[in-house]
Amino acid sequence: MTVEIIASIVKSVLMIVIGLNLSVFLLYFERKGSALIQDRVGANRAGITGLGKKLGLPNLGIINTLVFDPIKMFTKEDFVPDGADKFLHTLAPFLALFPVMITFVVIPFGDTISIAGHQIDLQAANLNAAVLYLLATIGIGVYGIALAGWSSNNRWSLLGGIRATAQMISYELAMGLALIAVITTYGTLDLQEIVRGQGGVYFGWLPRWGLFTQPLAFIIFMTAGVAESKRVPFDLPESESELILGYFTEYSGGKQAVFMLTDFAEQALVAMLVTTFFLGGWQMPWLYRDGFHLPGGAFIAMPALAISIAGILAFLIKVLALCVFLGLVRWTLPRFRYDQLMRLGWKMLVPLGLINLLITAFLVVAVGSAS
Amino acid sequence: MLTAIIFLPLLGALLIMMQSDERTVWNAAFVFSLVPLGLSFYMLWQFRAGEAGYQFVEQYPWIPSLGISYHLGVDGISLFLVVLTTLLITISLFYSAGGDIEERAREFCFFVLVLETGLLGALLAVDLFLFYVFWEVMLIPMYFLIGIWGHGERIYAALKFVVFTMVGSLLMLVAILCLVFSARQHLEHITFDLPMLYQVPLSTTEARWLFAAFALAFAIKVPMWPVHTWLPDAHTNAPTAGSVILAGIMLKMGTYGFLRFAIPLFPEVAVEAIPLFMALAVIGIIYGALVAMMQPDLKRLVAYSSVSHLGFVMLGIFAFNIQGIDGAVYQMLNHGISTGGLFLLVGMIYLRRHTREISEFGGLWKSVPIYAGIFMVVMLSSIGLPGLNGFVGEFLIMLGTFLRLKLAAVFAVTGVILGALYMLWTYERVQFGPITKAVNETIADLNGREIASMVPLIALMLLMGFFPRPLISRIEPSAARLLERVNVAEARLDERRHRAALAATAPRGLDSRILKVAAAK
Amino acid sequence: MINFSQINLVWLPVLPLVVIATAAMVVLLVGVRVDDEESDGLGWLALASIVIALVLALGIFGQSGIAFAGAIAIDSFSAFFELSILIAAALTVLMSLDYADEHRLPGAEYYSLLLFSVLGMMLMATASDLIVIFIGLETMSLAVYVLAGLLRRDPRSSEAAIKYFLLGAFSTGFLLYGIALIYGATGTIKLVAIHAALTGPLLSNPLLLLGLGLMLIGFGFKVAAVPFHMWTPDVYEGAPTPITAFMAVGVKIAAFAGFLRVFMVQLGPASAAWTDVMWAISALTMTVGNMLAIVQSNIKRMLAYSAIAHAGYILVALTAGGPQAGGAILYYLLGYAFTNLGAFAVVVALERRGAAGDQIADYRGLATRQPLMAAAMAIFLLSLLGIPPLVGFVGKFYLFNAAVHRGFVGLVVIGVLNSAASAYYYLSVVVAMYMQEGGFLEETRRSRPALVAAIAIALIGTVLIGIYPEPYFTAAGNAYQSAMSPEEVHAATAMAP
Amino acid sequence: MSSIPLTWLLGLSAAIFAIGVAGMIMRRNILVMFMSIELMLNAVNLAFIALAHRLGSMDGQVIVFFVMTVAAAEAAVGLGIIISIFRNRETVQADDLTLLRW
Amino acid sequence: MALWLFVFLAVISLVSALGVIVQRNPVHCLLALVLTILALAVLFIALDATVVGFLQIIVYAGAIMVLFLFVIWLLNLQAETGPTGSLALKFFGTIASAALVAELWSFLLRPHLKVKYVGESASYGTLGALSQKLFTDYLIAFEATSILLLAAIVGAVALARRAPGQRDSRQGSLP
Repeated sequence: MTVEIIASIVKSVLMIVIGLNLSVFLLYFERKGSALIQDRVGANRAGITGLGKKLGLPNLGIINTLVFDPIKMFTKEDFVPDGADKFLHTLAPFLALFPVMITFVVIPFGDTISIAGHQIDLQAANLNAAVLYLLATIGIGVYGIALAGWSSNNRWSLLGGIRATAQMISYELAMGLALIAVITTYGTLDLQEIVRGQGGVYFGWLPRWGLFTQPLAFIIFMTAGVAESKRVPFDLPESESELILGYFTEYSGGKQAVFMLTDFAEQALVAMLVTTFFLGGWQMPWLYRDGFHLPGGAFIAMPALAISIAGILAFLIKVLALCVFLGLVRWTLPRFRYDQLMRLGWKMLVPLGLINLLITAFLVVAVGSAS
Repeated sequence: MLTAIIFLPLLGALLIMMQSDERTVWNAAFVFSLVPLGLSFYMLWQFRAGEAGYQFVEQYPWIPSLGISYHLGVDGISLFLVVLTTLLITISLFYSAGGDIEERAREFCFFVLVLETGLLGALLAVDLFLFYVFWEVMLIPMYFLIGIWGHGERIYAALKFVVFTMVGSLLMLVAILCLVFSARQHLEHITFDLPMLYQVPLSTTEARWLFAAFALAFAIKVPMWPVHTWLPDAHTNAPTAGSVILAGIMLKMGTYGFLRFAIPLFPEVAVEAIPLFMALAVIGIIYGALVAMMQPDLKRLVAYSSVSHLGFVMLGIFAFNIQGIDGAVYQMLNHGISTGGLFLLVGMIYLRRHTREISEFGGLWKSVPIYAGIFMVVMLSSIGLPGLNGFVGEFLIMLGTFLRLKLAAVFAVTGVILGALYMLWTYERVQFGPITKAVNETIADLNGREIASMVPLIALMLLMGFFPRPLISRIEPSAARLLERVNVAEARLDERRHRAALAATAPRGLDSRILKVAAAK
Repeated sequence: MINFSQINLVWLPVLPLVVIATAAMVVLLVGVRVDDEESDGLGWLALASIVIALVLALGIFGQSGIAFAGAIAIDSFSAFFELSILIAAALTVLMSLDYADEHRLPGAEYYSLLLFSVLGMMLMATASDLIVIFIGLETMSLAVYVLAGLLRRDPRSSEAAIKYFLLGAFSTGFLLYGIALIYGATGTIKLVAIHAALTGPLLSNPLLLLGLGLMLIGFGFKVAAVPFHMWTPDVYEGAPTPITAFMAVGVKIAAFAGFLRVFMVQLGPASAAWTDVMWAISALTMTVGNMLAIVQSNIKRMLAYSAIAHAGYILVALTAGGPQAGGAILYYLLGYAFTNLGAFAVVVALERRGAAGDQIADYRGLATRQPLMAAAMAIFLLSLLGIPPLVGFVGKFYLFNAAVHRGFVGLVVIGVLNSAASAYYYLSVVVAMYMQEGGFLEETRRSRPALVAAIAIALIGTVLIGIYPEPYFTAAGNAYQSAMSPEEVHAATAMAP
Repeated sequence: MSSIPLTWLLGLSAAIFAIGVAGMIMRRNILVMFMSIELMLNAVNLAFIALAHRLGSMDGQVIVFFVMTVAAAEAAVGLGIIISIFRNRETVQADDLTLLRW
Repeated sequence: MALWLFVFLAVISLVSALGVIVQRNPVHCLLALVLTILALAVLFIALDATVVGFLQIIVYAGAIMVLFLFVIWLLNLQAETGPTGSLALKFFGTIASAALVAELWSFLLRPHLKVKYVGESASYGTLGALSQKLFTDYLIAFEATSILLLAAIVGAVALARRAPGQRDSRQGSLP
């Protein structure tokens, strides 16, 4: 009993740390990656007092982004505009961050391992209704942003808040539809089960990832996920040219930092979810419980612990790759117009999701579920 | 045949609604009222005099699930009322065509004919439900007649009339339902048929309540004092034809209801209630007469005289002997004819002068002699001059009342005297003396149509005054049969009273002592 | 996996529902391409579907059984109510055809919502499980809330909608809480199972009693029983007139269908618990409805209070209970549909855009200007007043008869006195039409055959069903019996004549 | 779970229900009135869940599912009506809605 | 469920429910309502109604309440400055609800409150069990609900759509 409690605390902390670290990575990528894409230097301080340069390190700007920026943010004046709803204004950023953070705990980052006779699931909280939990937390996530926009007593903020809320609600629907198709396919709400269901191969070589089982759902989910995290091309709530900074225009200092953290955490979350649902989670292609079964019949045996670690690594790699991919998307696509965004959501993704669901349901009845 | 009598006017009414020419409308209406008149005379002729039961019976199932049937029949009590109805309606239509009703003639004829259907149906129905239907049906056309073609406060009067009558009749409906419910328990099947319901034994309390409800409905219609207040308003403001029908026929519905329903259904209670009803009737007679005397308005006067006259009828009914009931039925007819005539006459003069104030007239004898002559005859009939119809009825009633309750008869005689008094006084003020108002000199005398409307009435007054026998002989068997029921009930009641008296005189203490002993054991 | 054989799919009985649902969607789809001003075609489409459903509903008569795992009752009771509802709907559509054009109502939404609410009503009539009744009620109510507010330029309309909505939703809360507690007490929401469970100690279970009380409040709101009637006049006055008619008739019929099936049929064994309360509600409803109707000057408000009073008359029979009362209520509702819709159709006919013409004073002199219209109105009002041989009288007669036979004479006396009092306000309209001059002159307008047809049908129904009530009454009685379980039918027939 | 008596749960539900009723009666802002109605519905849901748990039947939960759906539909319609009335009258105070005698 | 959890949730839900009806600012009312809903959702989950509990959050908190929020914004509702409702009404409301709650409690808290136990299957409260019920016993209700939703959508659109030619009283409040 105690072991399990300790294990789950450890797992939760681990998961949140992973999430935060990913956010930090994303922050860095936001700076440096964008510079790379836009063919500029970007953050260019290698270290304090040029120490890094002296040592011959490249100008990666790590110190700027990871040390100075946070220091700057958290030491700035915490400003609450006149006429704002002080309580909500303060509450809003945390209301935004909290749901995202607690979502991390249901994501499985590895298969079950046994340590000292205890079966430990590499998933902080093994909920049998995890998908619902997910949708619930995403749904709650709206409030932080909405209230931030409203409580700032600023027209642009409110507009940003309204935009964000409408957008999130709209795309939640598409996301939910995609997820329903997925859970219909795997016949479970348990994320660990869904990941397990993605083990094995089609045609002897193609991993049975959700990407291949549910391609349409993947596209929808991916799109909706980006929209949910309010990133370009769906960043209308905070589009600088129109709304200054949207719902967090009136935030400064630590609270703004929290909002930014939320943004990146959301992105990380999307990456993790896509990984879990469509990229096989911790599944490595052709890796089974006893080792690799490569297409063509080759077999490489591996110890159980190595397989577990390989799983965790596979998960992290996939997530990172997705994060990079999302960053690429963010820096290469232009922004939508608001009506285009709505049209895409309601007239493309939702019907598509429904069609997908219909096909899935039909196939499940005809063929049987995937797991 | 009864069906034809009832529904021909309705058919006529519907046909009339499709006509637009005013002349055609009047003619058609007259014809459609004439046909039932003829049929009712045929019925009168075919009626077997000595029999007490229903004749010309028609019975078809209507709502069998509740034991309701379309059951018609006519007996001695309703026979002449039917004839009276058809006659008065014909006369009213005939008279109204002569200029009394100038606008919306089509609707007028429609409502009069519908009213006729309602009246005849109520008289001929033997099924309680059917009776109730017709009873309510006659309400609405009357309402329209007063409301549309009336004068003065016609809307108020019409509404008062409807609400008063409806309260009574709806309570009667409840009573009917209760009665039927008891019948269902007793007869083990549900029925609204009157002869069947006669057989239902009721507990005393039950019967008292039900009788009260029936009696209230009919008393309002009669109208008995003190629920008469709608009547002067309705009469005064109604058009002439409306008043004629209202006074001539509709009021009879109340007394008819007593004879047909309230009394035979609950004879014991009726007998118990004799003092009450006699008292009310006497009060009505005297009150009506006194108030009539005070009226400055001719029509209101006639209206209050109706209260008084109907009091006589009620007196006769509650005498519960053959003379009384014969007299009551006879007096119903008389009142229909004479009061109908009076209203017609008042209407005629109103048409000429547009006023009914007695003080506006005086010395009409000189300018309109025919009018005055006819007025005299009708008035004398109303007073009850020997040789005219009124006398026969009043005499029989007095006789009956005297046999039942001498005190009531004494007071009622006062009423007769008062009646003669105010009528003659009125006549004097209106017809005799010098002409005080110049307009009265130039008014025209009755025209042919008006005389023609009065002739049948006068003829009837004389006929009924001199030859009451043929009528009485047809009324009597049915009245006798009614009395049988009442007598049986009376006997039963006496016996019970006797026993109760015995029990009361027995030593009270004994019972309690016995009880105590029993308890001690 | 799901075993479909458990569901007991029987399609024929729900076919009318399916037809209406399909029609609603078709109207919606077609309506997208039609201008608001030319919505006649949609109306005819709706009417056609209603007629088809009507014919199909006739086929349910005489059947008996339960489908969809006890959620749907297939019996004459459902059929009779469906019939009444569909008749009401058909007449409503007929009187809407011109009205919708003239008031530029959005045709597609109007007719599809009308059909949706009809669907909800029919669902209430056929439901045999509390949750389906609830969903039917909500489908009906939501659609009607919107319909009430559909005159978007008229502030009165949206005001009516919001008042109706708030109080309707409020009452839904009570109804649901009642359902919850009854569920707790009996462990089921299937009416038949509840009926079977109502024995012995359960009858005094506080959960059950409280649940009954709360459900009574919920239904009381829907049938506009006093003291839950406050919304009625406002809503009736503000809503588009055909919708007012539909509310006064359709909603009431459906609500009574649910009320009846739940309280009289299935909770009959617990009747001791609610009879007294119902007695009081019924007496109050009649009295307050009639008294307040007297002081109204707006004809729609007057008819609203009259509708409250009529609910009171029906509650008299509901209080009494028993098979006779059941049949009487069914018959009464059928007749009421014709009469009241007819009256409202006349109101529609005389109303001008901008709501002029809905004052009683506007009816002055109508008899000379439009004699037929006035005559029709007079007949409808007289029927509402309860003058024989019109259906209003016969219906009241049946109701009171049933109540007297169960010994509720006091209540019936209150009823008839109220009935007499109602003469005052019904006749005041007649007075205006026939005995007064003036009023406002209608602008000349194109002839409106559909509206006239609606009035004519209502007139025929009012007169015909009144003069020869036997077949309808028998059918109503049988329909009510069919909703009871066999042993109860047996008991009832043993008691009946 | 058996540690919590059913009556406590029902009591809680009743209390929330009553708060909803009170809000409906006392508040004059249509939107807040509507929220009070939502409170009532939530109380009902709680009652259903508690009873279903005690009864060990799933029916109560299914009903809650339906209630939520209906609440959603009701919200859509209700808010639509509120918008439409605001458009006409620029108010959401029930006391201001006096065109029809309340 | 542990006692402390129940007490905790009960207190939260009651306090926030009271918040709904005493707050002056509609947004604060709304947040209080959301809090109530969340507390109840947790309570549901603790009562083995996992799916329904989550649905409560997703549907109620995540969708319906956001819709409310939207409308509050759309109408630009500010905190009520004047008195919220008349004193008499408040008095009456308090009395009425106190009476209601007292009555409900007196009924519900009776010791002999009997509820029979039907029997809990292993899958109690899961999505599978719920769906099983939904598509067998409650099929017709389920279908009817879909129509109800359609009707609600049509209705909401019909109302919120501007009438032809009707102009909004305030211009351009939305992006």
